Amino acid sequence: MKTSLSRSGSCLAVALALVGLVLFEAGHAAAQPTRGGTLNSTLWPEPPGIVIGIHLNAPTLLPSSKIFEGLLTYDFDLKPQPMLAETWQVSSDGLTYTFHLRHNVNWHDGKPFTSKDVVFSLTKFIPEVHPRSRPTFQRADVSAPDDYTVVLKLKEPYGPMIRSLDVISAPIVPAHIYEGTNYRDNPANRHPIGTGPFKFDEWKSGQYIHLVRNNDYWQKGKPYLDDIYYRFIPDSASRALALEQGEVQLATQNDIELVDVARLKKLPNLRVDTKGWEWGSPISWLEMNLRRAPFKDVRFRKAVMYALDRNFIRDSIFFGMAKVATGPIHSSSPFYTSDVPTYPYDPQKAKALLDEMGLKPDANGIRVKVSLLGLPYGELWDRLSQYIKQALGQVGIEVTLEPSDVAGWGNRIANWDVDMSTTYLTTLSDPALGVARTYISENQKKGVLFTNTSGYSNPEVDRLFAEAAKEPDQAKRKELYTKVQKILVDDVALAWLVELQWPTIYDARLKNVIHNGLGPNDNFADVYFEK
Amino acid sequence: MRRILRRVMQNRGAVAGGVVLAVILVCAVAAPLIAPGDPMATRGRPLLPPGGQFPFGTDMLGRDVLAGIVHGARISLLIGVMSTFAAVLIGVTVGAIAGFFGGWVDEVLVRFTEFFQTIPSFVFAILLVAIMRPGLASIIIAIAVVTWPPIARLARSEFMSIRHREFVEAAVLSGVSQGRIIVTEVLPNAASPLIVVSSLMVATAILTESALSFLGLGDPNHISWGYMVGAARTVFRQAWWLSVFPGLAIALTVLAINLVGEGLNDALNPHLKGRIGA
Amino acid sequence: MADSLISIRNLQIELPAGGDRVRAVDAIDLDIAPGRILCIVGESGSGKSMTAHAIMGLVPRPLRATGTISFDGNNLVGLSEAKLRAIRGRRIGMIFQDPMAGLNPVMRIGRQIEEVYRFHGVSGPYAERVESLLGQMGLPEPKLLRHALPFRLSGGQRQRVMIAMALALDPELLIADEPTTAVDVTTQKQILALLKRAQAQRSMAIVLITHDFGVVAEIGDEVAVMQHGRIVERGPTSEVLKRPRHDYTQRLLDAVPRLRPRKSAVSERSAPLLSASNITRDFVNRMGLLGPRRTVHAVQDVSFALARGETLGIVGESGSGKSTVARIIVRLLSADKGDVRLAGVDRNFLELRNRELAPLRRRVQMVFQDPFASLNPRRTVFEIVSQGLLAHGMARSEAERRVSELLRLVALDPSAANRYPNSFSGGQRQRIGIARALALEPDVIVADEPVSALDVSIQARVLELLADLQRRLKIGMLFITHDLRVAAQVCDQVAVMRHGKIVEMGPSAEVLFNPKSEYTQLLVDSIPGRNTFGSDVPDRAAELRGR
Amino acid sequence: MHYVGFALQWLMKALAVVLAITVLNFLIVRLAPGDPAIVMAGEAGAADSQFLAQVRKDFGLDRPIYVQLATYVGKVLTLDLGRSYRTRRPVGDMLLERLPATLLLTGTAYIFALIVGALLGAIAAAKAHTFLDSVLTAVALVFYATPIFWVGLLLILVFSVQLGWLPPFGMHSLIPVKGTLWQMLDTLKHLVLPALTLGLFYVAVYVRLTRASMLDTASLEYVKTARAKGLPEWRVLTAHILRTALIPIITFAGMQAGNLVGGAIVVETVFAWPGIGRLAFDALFQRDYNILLGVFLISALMVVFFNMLTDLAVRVADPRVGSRT
Repeated sequence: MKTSLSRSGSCLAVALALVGLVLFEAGHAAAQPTRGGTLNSTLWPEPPGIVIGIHLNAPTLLPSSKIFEGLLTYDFDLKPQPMLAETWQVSSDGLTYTFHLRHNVNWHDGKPFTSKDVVFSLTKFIPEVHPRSRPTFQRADVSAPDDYTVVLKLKEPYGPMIRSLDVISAPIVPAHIYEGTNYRDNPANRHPIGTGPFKFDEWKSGQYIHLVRNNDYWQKGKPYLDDIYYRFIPDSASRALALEQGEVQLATQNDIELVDVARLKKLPNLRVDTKGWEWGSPISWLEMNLRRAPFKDVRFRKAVMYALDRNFIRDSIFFGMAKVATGPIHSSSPFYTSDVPTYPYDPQKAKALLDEMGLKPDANGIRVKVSLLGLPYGELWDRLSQYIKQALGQVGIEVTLEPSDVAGWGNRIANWDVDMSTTYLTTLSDPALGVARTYISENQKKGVLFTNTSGYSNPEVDRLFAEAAKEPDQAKRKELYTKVQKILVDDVALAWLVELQWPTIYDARLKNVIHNGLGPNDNFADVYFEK
Repeated sequence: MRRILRRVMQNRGAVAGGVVLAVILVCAVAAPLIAPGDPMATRGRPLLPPGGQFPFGTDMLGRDVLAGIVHGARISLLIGVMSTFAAVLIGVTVGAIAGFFGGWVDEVLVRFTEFFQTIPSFVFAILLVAIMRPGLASIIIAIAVVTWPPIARLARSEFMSIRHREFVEAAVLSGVSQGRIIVTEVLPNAASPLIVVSSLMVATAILTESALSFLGLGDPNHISWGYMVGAARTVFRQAWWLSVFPGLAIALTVLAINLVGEGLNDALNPHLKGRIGA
Repeated sequence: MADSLISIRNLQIELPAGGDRVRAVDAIDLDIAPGRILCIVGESGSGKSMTAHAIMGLVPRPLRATGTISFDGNNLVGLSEAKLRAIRGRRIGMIFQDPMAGLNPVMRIGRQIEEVYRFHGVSGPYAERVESLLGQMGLPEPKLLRHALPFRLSGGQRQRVMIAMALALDPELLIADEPTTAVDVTTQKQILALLKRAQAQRSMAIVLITHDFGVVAEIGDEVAVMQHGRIVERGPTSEVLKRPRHDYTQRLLDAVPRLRPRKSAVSERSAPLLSASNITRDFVNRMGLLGPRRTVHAVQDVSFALARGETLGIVGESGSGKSTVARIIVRLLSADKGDVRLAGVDRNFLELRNRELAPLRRRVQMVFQDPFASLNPRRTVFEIVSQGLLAHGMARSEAERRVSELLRLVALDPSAANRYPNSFSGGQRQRIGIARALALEPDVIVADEPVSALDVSIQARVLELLADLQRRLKIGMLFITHDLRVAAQVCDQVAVMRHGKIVEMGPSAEVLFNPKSEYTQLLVDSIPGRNTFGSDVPDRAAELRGR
Repeated sequence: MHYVGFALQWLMKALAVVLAITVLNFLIVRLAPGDPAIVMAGEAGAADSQFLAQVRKDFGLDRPIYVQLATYVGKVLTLDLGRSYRTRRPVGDMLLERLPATLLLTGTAYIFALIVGALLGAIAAAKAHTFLDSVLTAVALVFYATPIFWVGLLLILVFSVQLGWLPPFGMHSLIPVKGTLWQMLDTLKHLVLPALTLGLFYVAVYVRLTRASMLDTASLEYVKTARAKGLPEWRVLTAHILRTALIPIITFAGMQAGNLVGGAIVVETVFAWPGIGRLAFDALFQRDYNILLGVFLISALMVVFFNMLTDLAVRVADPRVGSRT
């Protein structure tokens, strides 16, 4: 049942939708999930692969999270919810985690799902291919007393463990397919076998990935959708057009330029939801290379913070799809604190600080010349770099923009060959997982991206992060992380700009699209087209 | 020269092209006077439609589109002229040597030129820009490296034909050195077709720059028409003026250059202007 | 003339503004009688060709013809396209000057001839009709020729194909615009004979445009002389040639070179200034990397000697190798074998390399054939003439003085020095070419067909200049030409070349008037209008005694 | 005509050219900063030295350049184009999947442009210096002067958004149509706009080229002979003028044919056309060297092949070439 929205232009669509709306309101209570329908979603760039772990690119996660499942999933407050694990217990000393697996769950090829698969995934598959979760699971000894029970033993308590068992951090893969093979070159990677609500059907290069319903799914009666098409459309304007005309019913993350989202929001046949990024908690910042002259001095970094109007960035660059970031930890995290120094937009203060440093403006008002390597991820980030150049220019810091492509950008940042650069990074569900790596001294590894490339080093911060990671008591961890946030913000380790709230845009008749912390990376078992 | 000018004037198209080109050149030269200040600076609210304070509207950062077009003229023309100049320089040198000396020199240089043609020219330009870090200089070099082969082929055929003309042989008999012969005897006579082709190449260079910017390889530090159309692509639907005005500017300039080129062509080699009817 | 085939009244063709004349054809009246050959003769630019084109309605736009050309009751000027097309090719045929460009290069001969039949309503198989036509024209193996492409045929053969096309439907009138100007003398004789025979068989009229009075004498029943777009004289050929009424016609007739023996100025032959021996040169061309090799023996074992102050003529048809020899002597072309000795130089001139060659090169200079191609259009006359002097290090001021002197020497006003070549006539340009050749005070001048591109009247004056300069400066001259009459007038010695070999060599009076080889005899006999213009050489014996 | 000799000569030349290109491209591509490992790390938002080392070892990126070159050329000779770093799939398959789309798009645009362009050019030449001529030349100039992507976006706006006649992008419509005939029709419907966008630019080029070439030929002597034979104007125009005027056009079209691969990147981007032009563009940014080299290799083969084809076509069209006595 393809949506029959006629193509005669948006005015007709408005009329139809209005009628639909009225019906919807009336029959709300009685709305029963209806079965059937094809979901078309945009997906760009075309993912390199479709098995989580072997590839961690955002475009891989979207389709793959419908095929594979993790032991747990997380709600909007990042509280663990059951998935492949029906129930679980954590020992008081935080060293032993016991999971009781669901019975009668089968892989897409019909083979039964047992604890052997979990042990293989956590001890062999993930440490081998999954760079982010490798350190987490190297801490645990995993054993399977029987077919449906798995026990993790830790040497020392590890706070983030309970929040690292989702399908993205810990995908459960079929042991009978991967055991003993070269995981990266296993032919199954091209047509993966999972336990999830949708099975892989076909991948036409340059065109689409097609998933079909898994009729033998362990949640009876689910999924409601017949099949899902992920269509590769290279041009963002074309993607917006497809959404508007109903050829596509779902667009996620930065498929659609934020300026278009503001326009699409007003259309009656579309809904926009910015929730669902709690698990990822992406933050965008301006990184300064502390190994180089002007950035060493904290006053210069404070001047930069004062010179940037982060409200303008939120409203005119991200068109409101963002929240001003106050510090290194995302506001949706339980360990977040707003009790940190603030840097309102105050160019005069910035100039005062620069004068204090002895950087006097020359004949045409230039105090110092620096360069900025902007994130080359499309037109949105170009505008951000343009704004930073202009804003800093007003306080006498002349910025030269260094255009580059992704490979050049990654290469120069990893090798510290840059003055300033803009980027964004997911801080994940736990500071120990996604935040510490950017600030602790021992994670300064030349040539490796997303490490402590800014060169910030503060023994006190290192100590606090180490302690917080091992502390089993959540309240104690919050206290430690609050101290760390105060130091980092006062030190302006980075010029945090905004917390990103990527919009998910979907057809008004699509229900349960964003209903937990994983957002669009949920397995869509509960998604359905309302009649 | 007056004779050539008079003949160019007769061609209506060339005159129209000349006028438009003159206007654009004035914009390029007197940009700071027409639209003072930095065209990249925010002036008003973003995405204002044309009219009132901003006759061409504002872009997503609130920058004045008119200022962008006026300053953009300078960069686009600069790219067009510089890359063509470089391409003509390489092309004519290679073509002249191959055409004039012939023999194995000719064979080697022809093979070398042919090699450049096997690589898809636009992909090669993108590769060069990526290698040399996107920026004005790399765009100019990339376009030049990709567009010199046709000029080399033309120069080679011109030099080959003129080399056998009797006045060149007379110069050889008079003991004039080969270098001087190339400069004083052959080059002036080979100039007219080269001038016409290079005028068309300026137009193509501007188009290539706009395509590169469209694919995100423009130089963000300098505002150019290609960059403006490229940046406007995402809001193509609701802010039509962001891409229409720069697009028109590109089209008009390329049109004008072509008309002038065509006028030059008719003037320099009049027999080409022939007729079919008896 | 009541029963004239075509009567032209007040025909006028305007020239676009800015030309050197207002009208190409200036109100001419002309009647073309049926069944007779009318020659229209005049120098280039006299409007003779334009008149012919006007009859066929082929005046190129933007020019337009006015006046009346009445033929069979309607005025051809301004006739509707459809009517004109019915006449062209059916009732009036036309052939043009350059056989090389007259045929469609990519269409077979047979099909180009068939077109005439097909588009004039003649149906049915054309094969043997075309073959018989080709046969009538005296072309070898018509069956094969039908499928051949033009570039496989010689100039003469292509002209015959053109004539075949024009005569396919037995037109009442054939217009021939300088049909034999671009072919060799021997071929010209055959073509004129062919035209005469065809005219007799078909009793059709022919209008033949030419600039060579010899041709007029050879074939014309009547003649009309044109100057600056006007007909200055008209009448039966024999009358006009014997007692021309108009002085312009008289002047043209006097300028026609006669085959008269030349009193040899040089008493006895001094030591040779330049002697060449066993010069050989082959040209090899190969189609594609693995194609068959074709070698052409352009020059085979040619030897001769040239004394100071003497002119040696090398005569032959195109393809005989005479130009190749000339270019080898001036080192524009390398020779496979051969030895050339300049007086006072003990080394073989052909083997000298650049450093040794440079100083000697100035002693041998060349005058080129095409006045329009031998001067660089983008440089002033001073720069052209002085380029040799400046290259040999002469100061500019000295060069200026020398150039003025040279210009005066070739009877040109020194003020010409700072003008560009395009503001000079053909004759003046050739004088500039000569001045350039004399600039380096050479011992030998090689003149490659120096006058063949000029009009007859100007030809005479340039030849006088050359002869005068040679006498005054005591230069040796190697004179290359295809026109025996010019050779007879200018050369002391003559060498006749054929297919790369010298068939006969000796004093010009001897070789040209008492030829030993019959190839030379054939050449002499092929000179058009030979008996008309040769009349003042009644008897060989007397001429020998006259020495 | 000695075809064997000709074919042999072409084969030798093709091999030498392709080999030289492969080596030079191999080196040029490596000049771009950064490598596939960095790009993949960037996209994954996660990396550690073991991940980077792993990727580089997997693809021999850690070995010295000349070793990499030797292995690559060795493999190319056995028609194995190596594997993509990102998707680990054999490059050969990826190119074969996307080549038909590019050939379909550029092929259609190329033929459309050649026919329409030559036709309009001939008409413009026949009616030289009339109103029709200046209109045709002006329109040709306008399409020659407008940026291709701009024309593409405008066409989408008009024909698919406003009028809804044609799908705006992609090669097939969303719901897979059943039956090969319907699928063909569906693809054709998608092909119209992108082929038109690419085609219009080349139409402009051919109009100008044909017009100039015909005017040149018209001034030749044998055209006058044809008229003197009393042939109707249309016969003179087609059999005599157009027939010879086509020769330079064939040469130009041959040269253009070689450039079909790279020419469609912009159109493939705007219309989401799954061709290898866009594949090469993405591969460049992902530093997926093997794909890029694969595309360059195909393009080189096509250029050399079309050059040979053009030589043949010219020899047929102009018998004088190559068999001069």
